[in-house]
Amino acid sequence: MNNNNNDDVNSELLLRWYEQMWTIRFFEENAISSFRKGLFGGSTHPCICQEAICVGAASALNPTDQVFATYRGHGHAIAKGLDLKSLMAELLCKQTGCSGGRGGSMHLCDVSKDFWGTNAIVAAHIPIAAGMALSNKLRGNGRVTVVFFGDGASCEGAFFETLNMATLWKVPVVFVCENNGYAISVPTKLAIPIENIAQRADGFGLPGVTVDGNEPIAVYGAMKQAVARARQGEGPTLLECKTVRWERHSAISAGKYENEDAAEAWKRADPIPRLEAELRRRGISDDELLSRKERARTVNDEAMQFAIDSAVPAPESVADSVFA
Amino acid sequence: MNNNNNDDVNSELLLRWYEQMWTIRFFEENAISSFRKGLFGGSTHPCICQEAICVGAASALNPTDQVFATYRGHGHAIAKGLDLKSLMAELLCKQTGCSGGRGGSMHLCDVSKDFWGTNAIVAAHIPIAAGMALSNKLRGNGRVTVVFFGDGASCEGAFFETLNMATLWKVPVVFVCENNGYAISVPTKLAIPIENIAQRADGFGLPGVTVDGNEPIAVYGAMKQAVARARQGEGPTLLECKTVRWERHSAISAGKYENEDAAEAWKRADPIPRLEAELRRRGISDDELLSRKERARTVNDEAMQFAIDSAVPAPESVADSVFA
Amino acid sequence: MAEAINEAIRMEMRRDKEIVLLGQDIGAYGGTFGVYKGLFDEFGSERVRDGPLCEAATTGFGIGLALAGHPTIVEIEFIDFITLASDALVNQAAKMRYFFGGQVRVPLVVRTPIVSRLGLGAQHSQSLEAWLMHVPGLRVIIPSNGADAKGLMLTALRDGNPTVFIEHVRLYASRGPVPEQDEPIPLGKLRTARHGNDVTIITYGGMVKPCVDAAEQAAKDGIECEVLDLRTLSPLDREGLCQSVRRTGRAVVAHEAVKTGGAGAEIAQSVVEGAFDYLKAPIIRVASKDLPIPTGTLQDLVFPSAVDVEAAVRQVMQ
Amino acid sequence: MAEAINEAIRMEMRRDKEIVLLGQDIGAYGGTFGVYKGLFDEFGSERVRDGPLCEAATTGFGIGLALAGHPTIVEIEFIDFITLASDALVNQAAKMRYFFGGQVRVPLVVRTPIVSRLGLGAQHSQSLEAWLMHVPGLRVIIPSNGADAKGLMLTALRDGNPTVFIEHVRLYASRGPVPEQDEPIPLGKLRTARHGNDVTIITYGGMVKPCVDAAEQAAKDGIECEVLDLRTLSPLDREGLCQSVRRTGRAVVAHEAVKTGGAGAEIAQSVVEGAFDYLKAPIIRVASKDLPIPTGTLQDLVFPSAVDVEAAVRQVMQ
Ligand SMILES: Cc1ncc(C[n+]2csc(CCOP(=O)(O)OP(=O)(O)O)c2C)c(N)n1
Ligand SMILES: Cc1ncc(C[n+]2csc(CCOP(=O)(O)OP(=O)(O)O)c2C)c(N)n1
Ligand SMILES: [Mg+2]
Ligand SMILES: [Mg+2]
Repeated sequence: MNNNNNDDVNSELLLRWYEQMWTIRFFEENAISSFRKGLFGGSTHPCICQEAICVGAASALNPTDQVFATYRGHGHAIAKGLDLKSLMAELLCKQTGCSGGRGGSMHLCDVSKDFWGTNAIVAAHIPIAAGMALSNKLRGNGRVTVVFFGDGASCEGAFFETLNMATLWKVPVVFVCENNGYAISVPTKLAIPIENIAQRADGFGLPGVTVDGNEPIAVYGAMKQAVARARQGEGPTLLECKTVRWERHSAISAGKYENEDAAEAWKRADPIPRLEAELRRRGISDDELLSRKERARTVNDEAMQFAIDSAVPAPESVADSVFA
Repeated sequence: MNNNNNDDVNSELLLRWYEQMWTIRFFEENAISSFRKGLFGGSTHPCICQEAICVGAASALNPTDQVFATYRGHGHAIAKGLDLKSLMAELLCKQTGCSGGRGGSMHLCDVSKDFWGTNAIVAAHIPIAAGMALSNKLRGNGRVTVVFFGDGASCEGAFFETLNMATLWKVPVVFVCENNGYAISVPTKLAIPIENIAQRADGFGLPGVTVDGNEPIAVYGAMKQAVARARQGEGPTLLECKTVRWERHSAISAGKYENEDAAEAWKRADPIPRLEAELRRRGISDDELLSRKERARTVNDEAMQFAIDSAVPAPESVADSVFA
Repeated sequence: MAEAINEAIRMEMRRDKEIVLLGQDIGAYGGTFGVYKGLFDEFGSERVRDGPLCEAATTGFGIGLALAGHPTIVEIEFIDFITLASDALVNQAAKMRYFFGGQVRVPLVVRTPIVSRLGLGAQHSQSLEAWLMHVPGLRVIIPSNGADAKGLMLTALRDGNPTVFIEHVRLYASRGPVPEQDEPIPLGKLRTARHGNDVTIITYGGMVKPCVDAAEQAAKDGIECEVLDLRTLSPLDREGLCQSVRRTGRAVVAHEAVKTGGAGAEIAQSVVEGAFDYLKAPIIRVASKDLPIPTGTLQDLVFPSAVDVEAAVRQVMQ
Repeated sequence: MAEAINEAIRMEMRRDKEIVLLGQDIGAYGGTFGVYKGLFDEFGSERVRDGPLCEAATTGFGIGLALAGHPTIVEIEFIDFITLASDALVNQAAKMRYFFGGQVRVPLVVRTPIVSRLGLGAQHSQSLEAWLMHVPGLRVIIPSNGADAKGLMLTALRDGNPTVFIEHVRLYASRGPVPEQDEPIPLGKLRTARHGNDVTIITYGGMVKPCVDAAEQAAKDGIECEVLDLRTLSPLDREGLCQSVRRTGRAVVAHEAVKTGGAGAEIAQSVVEGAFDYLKAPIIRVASKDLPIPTGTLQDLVFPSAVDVEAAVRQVMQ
């Protein structure tokens, strides 16, 4: 594993990641199964196989750093410390959900945790995140804003315009592109004429870095540098985390996986067994690993039960919170 | 002067450019004075001091190559061979105008000359031009599409999205950025964090080239390469022509020039005296130069008179040509 | 209806080799909602062009292809994202022919679905047809069934003008007779979905069926409603709907878009302008509440139902 | 009116150090139409941020600043370009508070001018306020004079909600009494610009003065018009305008936007819903023709004039 400038990566941290990755994985599996059971409508976009980005990136942040993510951001919400119960309750559109049950799977938010929400318009949240980063700069509060988005988003005008303005103004933001190889059915090679999305940065004068997004240590290391750079007032970084998307775009995406090979690829790429191997190498016992995994399962089962038991929002609340 | 791969640049060609640059210059001076006299409303955006780009670029094209430009595109319309009378008549919103008198200074068009019009929404015409280039590719007609736009436009999402898609699909288009240092009042350094706009290309995998836009030979040489590349199916090129904007953004722009030094800069940069010196160096007589300049003045005076004498559009035509 | 649209496009693409399709997920995948099933296999990647995620430039490319003479269909995956295509549509496609003095034609069709009531939330459930109606130079088509969808798509592809073709996602699976042959349907001609002499219900797209259902309910109490399916919002068949209201003297306008500023206001005022003297009661609008669309159980409180339409019918009858 | 807006923003920026301005040409240049004169000198480049030409990201940045607690003003140079900001406004600013369950506030004010009748043509002469009215979660303010502009801008900056503040360019130079003090004007309260009992003329923004002029003309023949200046389109003062129409029994609605799908339809139908039984004549709309806006002499044939309003008044009186 790539260990450069990660002296602070010890077994305890890896174990925490290991447990958290299982927490995310089980959350997404519950999300899919409860969607299939009809416990909620719409759809849900799992980040299965992308968990290493969630934990590696979050570990490089302070609690007061702000995070913006997409509909595929359940894992980022969990990594930012949102309450698992309130998240699953939101997926089920319950009153106890983190967004009051009216946002659903694509609109998770907890401002008290500085998780500024997941968004369902591709790339639209990128300038918004940069705007919050500009506020950090104006206030000199030392905070950094991180925005996660996909490879598809890296073709949208809002993304490019933001790279230009954020670099120009040296705002403390980190752009994290989770390149999972697909935008719904469109493979990146049919959408992007360059090899690495990090290369986008060259046209705007900010650093672009590409890492293996399924290696939490690599993500963590690159994030620490990008965050430090932003905190020191040197401006934004574009960090591309190459990863692999789980079977399909969302729980309702038509038919089977668009590409058979890729369908299997994620299993090979699955970051959890890889981290597990690393932990074993470091002499962590099977019991320890198993107990962490079980704990991850337990908290998710509790969250699931909580969500199911929770009440739906009161009908009379439908018109609340349109205006402040 | 930069002469690389311009063996075909002879005195005759330079003389043609010289006369055409005067034709454009006088046209713009007439435009400004007739606007000030109240002969038409709205505004007008002169390309004074940017004439070298117009003539250099147009000479690299075939008559059937398509051109798209902006509100500052009078010179490109002239260089593409549009009838001077119909152009001035359009500025004066007369029936005899190239767009029937309802487009005005910002909407000059003559499809018969494959000049697909000037546009007043910054950058919006860039994907449209690329779409026409895609048609050329689909039809294999060997035509190339050229789109002119400013430095300000190079910050708009539509521009970036187009660079990505046009490069991906290798469409035969040439993106010509006329970097005149300003977007209305905003200097490029307050809008763009990189030194050369041509560098934008690096984020998209197409070639980016910067030339002195006030040297017609340099523009011509770079255009020939870009056009040849497009014609050969190798895809788009981003060509940045550095130039200087004449006194102000448009004939109504508030107050005087935003920046005193720049106010004077254009006079030093003025491409016409520079080309004149080159012609003298090549032994062209003052009489010849003078007669060319006079011819340019005469055709413009005729165009002006024609425009003034022409009738306004018939009131009953107001609802024509909304739909095909 | 999905199959009918697919059939119309397929027929026309076979007839007119210049037609090109642009969008995302329109290749082998067949479009977000599968409307393009099989087109990629039949016409190939040059004419069915799957592309990057950039609605603005995709629409701009579509305009460029259209200017060059290719009838072009751009798919915007949800009408909620028409915002991103709106500059190209409003400031370019709709106006170019006019400000260039009639020199150009823009045979562009933007296909986009309204995806309401699926629980996808505020950013994936809107009905923005009123925006497009307010743009001179655009055609706005919104069919309620397969037969109309086929005929109207054929018309749109031959009309030679910028058109937004709005498809209601709940109708994709709807079945019904669709003419085999090539039968284009003229724009600006409403369809009478049900005849009646007591109340005129004016609607379109996804609300046609709920309105017919409401009419059947009201009929049980002897209230006979005429249900008008506009089929196209631009041009709007003002004379057609006024004719009906002059007969019934009562009108209910129904749509899924939020009420304020929706197409219903234009439709209602068109009735006032053309049939005021015949009105026996105020025109009532049935529409979504003026709220962002929530997910979950709250969603059903926002969208209008057949029951709401029936209630409005009884109200105008009083 | 330009000075009044400038004064309101200046006062509030002095009071509230968190306020930030974003846009293009808003620095030393003072804004495309000079509304920000002197603000850059007083508040500096950190708070008055001149920037690159990218309306979409600029609006997005504004939302981010607003979420962080900075009341932020984004200037869109012409309302014609609101298309480029529309996704940020419609799918983000207007809905965020709602879909995040009330956790966030978006104190964003988008200032944008309607630049009609200046001969700038189809892409620089539109009135798109109806689009914004159709978006739940947005405030839409459109003053007709300096005093209202000042009071409404103060309100907008303190309201804490996404607001589009529409300024009519022809009014910038208009003079009139503007209160020195800090007097915010509540949203959703129309202003009676002229009293009368025969006809209610409902209008806003740039059409208020032509409507008052038309009323004076009609008065010469003893027709007394009440002219209502809505001041805000969202919220819309439905009760206020219905009260007047219940008294006059006649209504004319006037705006510069093209007729079909314009705010006039919503206003008219609001009258039908709230004052139908009092109506003695059909409501008439006076608006721009449903065309792209041409330049030159044709332009005047498209925009509505005081004469058109007066003709409508006489028509409803018959
Ligand atoms: C502006 C916009 N266009 C299209 C969509 C429909 N859509 C939702 S997710 C998605 C794919 C995005 O791909 P990517 O950015 O790679 O993210 P991923 O889903 O792979 O995580 C698309 C096209 C949307 N939500 N927003
Ligand atoms: C989308 C859009 N935003 C803003 C404007 C207003 N505007 C007209 S020209 C211009 C400056 C453009 O600068 P640049 O692209 O450098 O072209 P130049 O005028 O220097 O030739 C601006 C901001 C516009 N017409 N369209
Ligand atoms: Mg992806
Ligand atoms: Mg410039």
